Amino acid sequence: MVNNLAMPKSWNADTKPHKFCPGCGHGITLKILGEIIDELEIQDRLVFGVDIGCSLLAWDFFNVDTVQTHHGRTNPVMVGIKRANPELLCIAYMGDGGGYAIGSQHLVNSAFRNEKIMAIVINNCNYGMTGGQMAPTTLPGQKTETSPYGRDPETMGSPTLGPEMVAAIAPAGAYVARASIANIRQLKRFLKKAVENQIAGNGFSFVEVLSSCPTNWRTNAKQTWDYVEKEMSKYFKTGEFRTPDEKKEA
Amino acid sequence: MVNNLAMPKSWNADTKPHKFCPGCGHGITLKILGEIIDELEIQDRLVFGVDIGCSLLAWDFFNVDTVQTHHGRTNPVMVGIKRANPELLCIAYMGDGGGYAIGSQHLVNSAFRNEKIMAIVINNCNYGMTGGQMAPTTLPGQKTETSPYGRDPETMGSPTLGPEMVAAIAPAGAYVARASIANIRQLKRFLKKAVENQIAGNGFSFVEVLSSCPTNWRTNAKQTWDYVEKEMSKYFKTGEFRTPDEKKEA
Amino acid sequence: MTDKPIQGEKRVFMTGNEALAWAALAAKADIMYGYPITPQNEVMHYWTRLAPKYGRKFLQTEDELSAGFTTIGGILAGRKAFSATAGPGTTLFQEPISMAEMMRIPLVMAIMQRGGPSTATVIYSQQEVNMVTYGGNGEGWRVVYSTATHQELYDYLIKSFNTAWTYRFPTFVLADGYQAKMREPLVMYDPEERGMKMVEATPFVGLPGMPGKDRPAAHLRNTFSVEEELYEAIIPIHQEYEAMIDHVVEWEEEDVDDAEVIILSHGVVSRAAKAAKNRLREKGYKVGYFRPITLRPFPEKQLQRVAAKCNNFLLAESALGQLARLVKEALFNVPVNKLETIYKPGVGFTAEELIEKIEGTR
Amino acid sequence: MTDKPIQGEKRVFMTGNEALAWAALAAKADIMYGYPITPQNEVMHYWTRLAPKYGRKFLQTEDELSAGFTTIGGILAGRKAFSATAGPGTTLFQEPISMAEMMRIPLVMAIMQRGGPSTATVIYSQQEVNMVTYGGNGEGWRVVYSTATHQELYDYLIKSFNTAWTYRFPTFVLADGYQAKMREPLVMYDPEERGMKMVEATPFVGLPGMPGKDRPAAHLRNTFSVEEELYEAIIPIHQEYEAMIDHVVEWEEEDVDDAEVIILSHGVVSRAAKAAKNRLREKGYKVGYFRPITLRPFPEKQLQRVAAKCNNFLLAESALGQLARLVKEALFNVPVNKLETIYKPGVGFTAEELIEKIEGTR
Amino acid sequence: MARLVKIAIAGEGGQGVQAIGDVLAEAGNAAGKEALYIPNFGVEQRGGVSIAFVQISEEQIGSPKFASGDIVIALSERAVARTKQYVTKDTLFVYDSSLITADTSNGDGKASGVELPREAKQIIAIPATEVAKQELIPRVFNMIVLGATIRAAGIIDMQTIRGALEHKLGKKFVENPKLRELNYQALDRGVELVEKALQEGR
Amino acid sequence: MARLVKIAIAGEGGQGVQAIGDVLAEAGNAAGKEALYIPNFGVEQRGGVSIAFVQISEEQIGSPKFASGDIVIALSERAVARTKQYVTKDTLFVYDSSLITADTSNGDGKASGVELPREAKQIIAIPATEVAKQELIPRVFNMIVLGATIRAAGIIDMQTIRGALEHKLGKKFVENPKLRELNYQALDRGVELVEKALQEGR
Amino acid sequence: MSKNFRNLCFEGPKGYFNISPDLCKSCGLCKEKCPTDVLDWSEELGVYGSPMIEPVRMEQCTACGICQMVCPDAAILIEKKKKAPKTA
Amino acid sequence: MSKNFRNLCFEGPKGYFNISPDLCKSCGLCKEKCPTDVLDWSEELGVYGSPMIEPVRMEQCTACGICQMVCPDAAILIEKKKKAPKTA
Ligand SMILES: Cc1ncc(C[n+]2csc(CCOP(=O)(O)OP(=O)(O)O)c2C)c(N)n1
Ligand SMILES: Cc1ncc(C[n+]2csc(CCOP(=O)(O)OP(=O)(O)O)c2C)c(N)n1
Ligand code: SF4
Ligand code: SF4
Ligand code: SF4
Ligand code: SF4
Ligand code: SF4
Ligand code: SF4
Ligand SMILES: [Mg+2]
Ligand SMILES: [Mg+2]
Repeated sequence: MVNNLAMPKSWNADTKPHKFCPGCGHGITLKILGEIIDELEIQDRLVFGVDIGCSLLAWDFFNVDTVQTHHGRTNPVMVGIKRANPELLCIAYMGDGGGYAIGSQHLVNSAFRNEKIMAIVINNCNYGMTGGQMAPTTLPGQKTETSPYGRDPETMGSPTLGPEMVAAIAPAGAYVARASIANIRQLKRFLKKAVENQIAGNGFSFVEVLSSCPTNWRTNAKQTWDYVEKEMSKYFKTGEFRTPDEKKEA
Repeated sequence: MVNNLAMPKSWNADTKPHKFCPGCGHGITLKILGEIIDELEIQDRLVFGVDIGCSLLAWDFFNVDTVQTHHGRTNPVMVGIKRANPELLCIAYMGDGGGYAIGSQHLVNSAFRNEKIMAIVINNCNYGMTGGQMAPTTLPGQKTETSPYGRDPETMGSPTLGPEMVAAIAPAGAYVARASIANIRQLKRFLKKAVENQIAGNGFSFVEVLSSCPTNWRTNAKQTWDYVEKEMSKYFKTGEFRTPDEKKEA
Repeated sequence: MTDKPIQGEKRVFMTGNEALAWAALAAKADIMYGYPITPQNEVMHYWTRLAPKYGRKFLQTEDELSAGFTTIGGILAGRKAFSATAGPGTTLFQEPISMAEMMRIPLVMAIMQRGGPSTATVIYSQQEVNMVTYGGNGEGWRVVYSTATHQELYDYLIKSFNTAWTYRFPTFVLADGYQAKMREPLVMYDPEERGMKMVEATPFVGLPGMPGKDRPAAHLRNTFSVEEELYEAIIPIHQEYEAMIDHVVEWEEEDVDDAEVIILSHGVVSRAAKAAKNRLREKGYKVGYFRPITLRPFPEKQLQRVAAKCNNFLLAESALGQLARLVKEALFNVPVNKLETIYKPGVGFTAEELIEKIEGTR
Repeated sequence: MTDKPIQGEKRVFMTGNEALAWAALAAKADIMYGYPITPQNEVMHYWTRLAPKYGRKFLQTEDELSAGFTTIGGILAGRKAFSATAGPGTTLFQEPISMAEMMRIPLVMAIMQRGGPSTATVIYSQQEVNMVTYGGNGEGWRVVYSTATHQELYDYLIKSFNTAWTYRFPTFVLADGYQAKMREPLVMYDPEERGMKMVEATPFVGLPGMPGKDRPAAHLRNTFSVEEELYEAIIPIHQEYEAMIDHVVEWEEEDVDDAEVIILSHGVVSRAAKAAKNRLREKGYKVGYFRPITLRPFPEKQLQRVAAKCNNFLLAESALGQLARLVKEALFNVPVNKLETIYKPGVGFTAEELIEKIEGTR
Repeated sequence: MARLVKIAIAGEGGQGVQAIGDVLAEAGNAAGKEALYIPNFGVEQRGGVSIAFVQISEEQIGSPKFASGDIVIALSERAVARTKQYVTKDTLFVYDSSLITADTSNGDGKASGVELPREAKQIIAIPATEVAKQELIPRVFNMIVLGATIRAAGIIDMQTIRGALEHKLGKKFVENPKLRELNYQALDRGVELVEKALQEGR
Repeated sequence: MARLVKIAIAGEGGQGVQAIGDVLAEAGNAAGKEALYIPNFGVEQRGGVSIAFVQISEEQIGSPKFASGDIVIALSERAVARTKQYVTKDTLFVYDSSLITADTSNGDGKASGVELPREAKQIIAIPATEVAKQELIPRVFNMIVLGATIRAAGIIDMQTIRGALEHKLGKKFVENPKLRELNYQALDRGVELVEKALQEGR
Repeated sequence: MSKNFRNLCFEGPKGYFNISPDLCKSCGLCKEKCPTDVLDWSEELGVYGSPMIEPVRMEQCTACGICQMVCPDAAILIEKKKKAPKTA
Repeated sequence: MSKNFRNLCFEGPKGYFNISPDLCKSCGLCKEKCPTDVLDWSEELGVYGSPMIEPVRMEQCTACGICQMVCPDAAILIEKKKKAPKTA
């Protein structure tokens, strides 16, 4: 008997089970994204860009043209493609390290330039792929491999608020939101609106997703959900920060 | 007869007349900064960092320990110094290209980390040193060497709003302001408060200065003042965006 | 709009940067991505003025990392995209270039060297040879044309697009601030009017059809999980690079057959070298001239053949031995009587000083 | 707090990354600045755990550019600052390194190579030799120690601080993912207990006194206006580099006097090479062993001396000729009978395959 | 012992393969020998087969990884496939017969389980999981494997291994002395299982 | 003409030095010769002395910059100092005597003005600024210098220079035909000034 | 989609619970989210060799689909039974 | 400060206007900003060889100091005359 009906059509079944860890929020997000690709029927004009970080594990995830780039450079690669061929839809998919640390100049400047691409940042409060170091998004007090005694905001900084930053600087036409794997319907709504914003050509589309990293958090399923739902959402508010028509949903 | 009484004591008279063009706002800003150094008596514990861009011409401007760094890297060099020896006061002095384009990841992350340094960005709406290319701050419609038909925000992006961005993301204790050479008393007040904020160790201190570049603007004195006072200030609002005590001055 | 930018042959007198912008137009480049840096700025200045007239595009990025990766993006989309940079910009460009090497992306760039190391000076040098030939965390899978004249800037930038799109290795025109900023004459032409076929650009992504159904999806990557997987991936690249060498290697030699000493140089220095050789020949000295045009791949066999005839060399470069390293490698295990060197990092050469040097030692 | 981290001699069994963190402590490093990258991550993991116990500091930066420039800042402030990176991180680090070269900043770094080019793999390679010895827009004013064992990781990281602060050139411990991740024994010690004097760090900025009055202000720069000014600035640096060479160059040679073939290798590969040599000697083959420890400056004279005794070589490296380029340059104009090479980019060597190779050809 | 013993132990993420390698090498080191341990290392945090490479020797060890193992141990079916490359005619191949169904079809095409590396000098099946579950507790499974490995390699005496275990798990043992007992028993059972298999094999 | 003539023209930012170099080289090119022009180039946008290096030759020109000029022209006191390095015993040195006060102290220590490069083959003083102001209009000053240079170099005929000028300033000339006249007059005056000086020098 | 995955189907009053042992990585996210506590660990092993998930109290399953929604590996498929038409 | 700069001093009713030809780069910023239109170009050349600034209508100078404040090159120094003490 066969069971892959739960898989979005745009998934590349040949590479499943995928390479993400058990319980990883990347998997959830990419399932939702797959559904959106199917629903909007954009599989044949989409270019999916993945960063270095666990997002790279999605280099053959979809039956969608996919480019795996350098750490932090997925944004400019997608910008380059979009500029050269505006017919294509471009999604830059990356981690919080790639988006907010090493690639932050690209994020900020893509926003100021209102690049007609979409960027997704997976916020898992750490550097997943390299084994759990502090990320720009690591919560105050959170222990990671490079903040073994807990992140002290005084010396190590405060968590990056990506959507807040992008919303503060992007010109009209931009779409900016934060969603969470803890609210999948909202997650899907926001991601879909972002893709549609690109299709409409309004401006830069940006969604941060609160995600899980049970491997580096060393959490079981219950703790994982608790962390996303309680700890993370205390600091990171979900909702829409900018919409092209400026009617926002909290 | 001798006349250098108009020079701040902290200026290095041996290197005067300085290397900036006639009518350059860098000169005005550095005069004010010199006065502040004198008044606060910090000449002997200040490290002044200059970027690539016309700011580099100040590498021997003051009788202050000065480090000229790479384009966009003055922020991290100053952060490195401050972290290693918090007794020192560090000012990172750069252009809008260095601050908002190639060095924007450093600016954003210094802000999130609330680095206890001060950064000054000279906004002259163009890349001065390289001969007048478009900068992140170039005004809509402005002609530069790389926007010869005028900056089109649709394809070339909208001017970077640096203080607005930094204010949106910096933690408590930060000082963020925009001043202008067109209002020298305010410019001095803001720069001084920023230096004092560092002395107090409250957090990141950031001041953007609306400045002039008659050479690349190809303006005479009247046009220069007009550009700063009318064109630039239309887009870039001066005032305090963040203060450690949150009482702001417009 | 979109008439051919150049019709007929046209003798012009312009700066090297301007010549490069025209060459890119003539080579049918679609889009330039770049970040300003002296001494290449005017490539961008001319391109931004010319491009819209011929339906071409431009994007000024936030830094050279972005310039490199957006250029790669443009190429992936199937456009002839290019960039230009210099000095510390070239240093930053090593990151995207390394990705282009691994993923066989036909990146084309003009590199106008300036003094080094670090920010150094904004005008002239030959100190980016190490970096442009073998920079990054790799094996130097690049093609590097070192040009001496404005005519060559024009010719080789056009050729670079063909080399890159034929062999899919990043390809560079390596020149310098003197060539960028000086004016001299050259003849501009449309390459196809001269019967030169311009290789078509083809997209890496966004081909027609439903991926996974009508065609396989493009799954492009530069990362591998284990050592052996990487080994399997890169050995063929290396082999294809090696197989390409004979097809792209270029050099120039004059009066080597009876030479008693051969002047070795590249780029703009070879102008002084050639002039010196000519004048010394007039005076009766048996002087020869050898100049690698491709610094990578290096004309190794060609230099060895020359060394078999004459193995006294005078090597002149505006760097501290960067060409010399390539020469020594090429001449490995070839007996050389003398390899004298004049290194003038960041500073130019005149024919006079080379003449003096050779007259002085004879 | 701040007892000596290591007292007495201590045999330990640990990963190379852990050994590096301890070595930095033992060398009195004050502060580490860094950005995570495999396979060097655990240097940071151990350092962040240990540092606070001994009053040392750490800053995780936003990228490698920042890591490099903050490290430089720390050094300017007069602290022994260091960093560690790998692969594409090393590529980005070329920018700050080039500034350190120009400004004579004693930057110390551990580079744990991974596969290349581009992101490639996260574990092992010798493909960063080109870049670490001669990267950036300059002349390779660096000291590069290529280590083979955990003991050497420890010894040479300590030594690097002394080399850097004595000669003021950026200094590197070049190792790889195998060394980073594997566990093996080594002996840790406090260098001063062994009578090794640790060079004091001195500040470049913030010295006592009023600048311009009690002392000149430090006016540090890396940019010059005209070509001649740059030339005047860098020639002395080059001369001081050259003058340093004999003092820092290091190599290892065994059984070369009567050798019929000498195995050339560096870093972790030299473990296989040495084992192969030993076993072949036992079997009666006259095999020798030569290994550069400093890849830059390269033990040129030393290798030439060896080549005068035996000029049959087998060169093995986990790259496509990066060591070979250094060897060929060093052996320029030295007659060599045979230089056989085995290139395995990104993949390790075993003694067995070297033995097989040599037995096969004899 | 031979002057160099090369051991590869492979299994799924949660099986404690790296802990076995680590203790083994630590014990080798404690015994005054040269020891070297390296995990395999890919780009994913989890998912692939985990392999521990251990070498113990009388003299300095060359390369950290090797082309052929003296002892290769596979603890899952995927691990059998993944470690095949390290098995030669001089290799002792050990597998957990409670987890791995060996192909008994003798190559007649109808493979019913995993194909074992026939070229091995000897193949030893030990029901480590089964024994752990039934006689001890499931999680000391990897200590049975460690015991088996020691016996197969014949390089380190039990005393040293116990010392190394004490070093790694000392704290836990103090908290729960029963655990020490269980671990020691598991080690011994591992030794026995191999001995038995070797005898049968003769 | 000699087969290669090397000319350096130096002055302050606003003096139009680069325009002189540019037209000169353009004319050389138009005359079918090899011509090469390069400005000096430092890090500042303004401030330093501006130098134009021009070479005109019968054959391909070697290096864009040169160590010694055949003709060196200085238009400000700072320019005299800055161009000294290009003056040898074969150099014709020209300066604007209305802007530059030459040291007439004969090296007796009491320099009253700028020291001229005595080693030059010949030194020619022309009062270009003065002539421009009094006879023409101040801003054609650089055309006088251009005329002087052509005469001194003896490489290009007036017709070609006029063509090059037409090429550069054609549009402006159409708008204001008087300007063309003034420019041509300035060119001629430059030629005359040098001729006069050369005669006096003899 | 060329690759096939084994499927185990469990029937409940409201619908069918399908799960593939070739996809389930035993993360437990579904188990935690099931509002009616249907799920628990199975004897059967998932793709990483650890116990996969199983609907041990299928009678409580409302076929709400939450488990399917949160599964990062698309290992679960819930098929709702069609409501019997009221008129029948 | 070891370097000296020449100074030209102009007296007005309210104060002294000092300017150094060694510093003035003729940018004109001061001239534009003078509220009482005191300043104009001089015959004297500034440091870049172009006409420097001069207080041609010194009688109108209020010694307000704005020109000094805006000069990027610190070429101007305004010295206010002390007001005669009222009691005098
Ligand atoms: C230039 C460069 N620096 C560092 C790395 C190492 N690196 C790989 S992934 C990663 C962080 C990944 O974290 P994040 O972006 O948050 O993604 P996640 O794995 O958490 O999804 C880092 C630092 C690299 N590959 N390249
Ligand atoms: C890595 C690098 N890229 C580019 C440059 C070239 N460059 C020098 S200055 C400059 C821009 C300066 O503009 P800005 O920062 O606005 O300073 P300004 O000169 O306008 O004061 C650029 C792009 C460089 N030196 N290094
Ligand atoms: S390490 Fe974390 S983010 Fe990466 S795949 Fe595993 S769970 Fe997901
Ligand atoms: S170019 Fe512009 S910014 Fe630079 S010194 Fe001149 S006027 Fe100032
Ligand atoms: S469908 Fe709903 S009720 Fe049924 S198992 Fe899934 S989550 Fe539980
Ligand atoms: S969420 Fe999916 S992968 Fe995780 S346990 Fe449930 S079925 Fe298995
Ligand atoms: S002091 Fe005031 S009034 Fe006097 S010249 Fe200056 S600006 Fe004008
Ligand atoms: S502002 Fe200063 S430099 Fe400018 S004209 Fe006035 S005095 Fe001269
Ligand atoms: Mg992350
Ligand atoms: Mg600027």
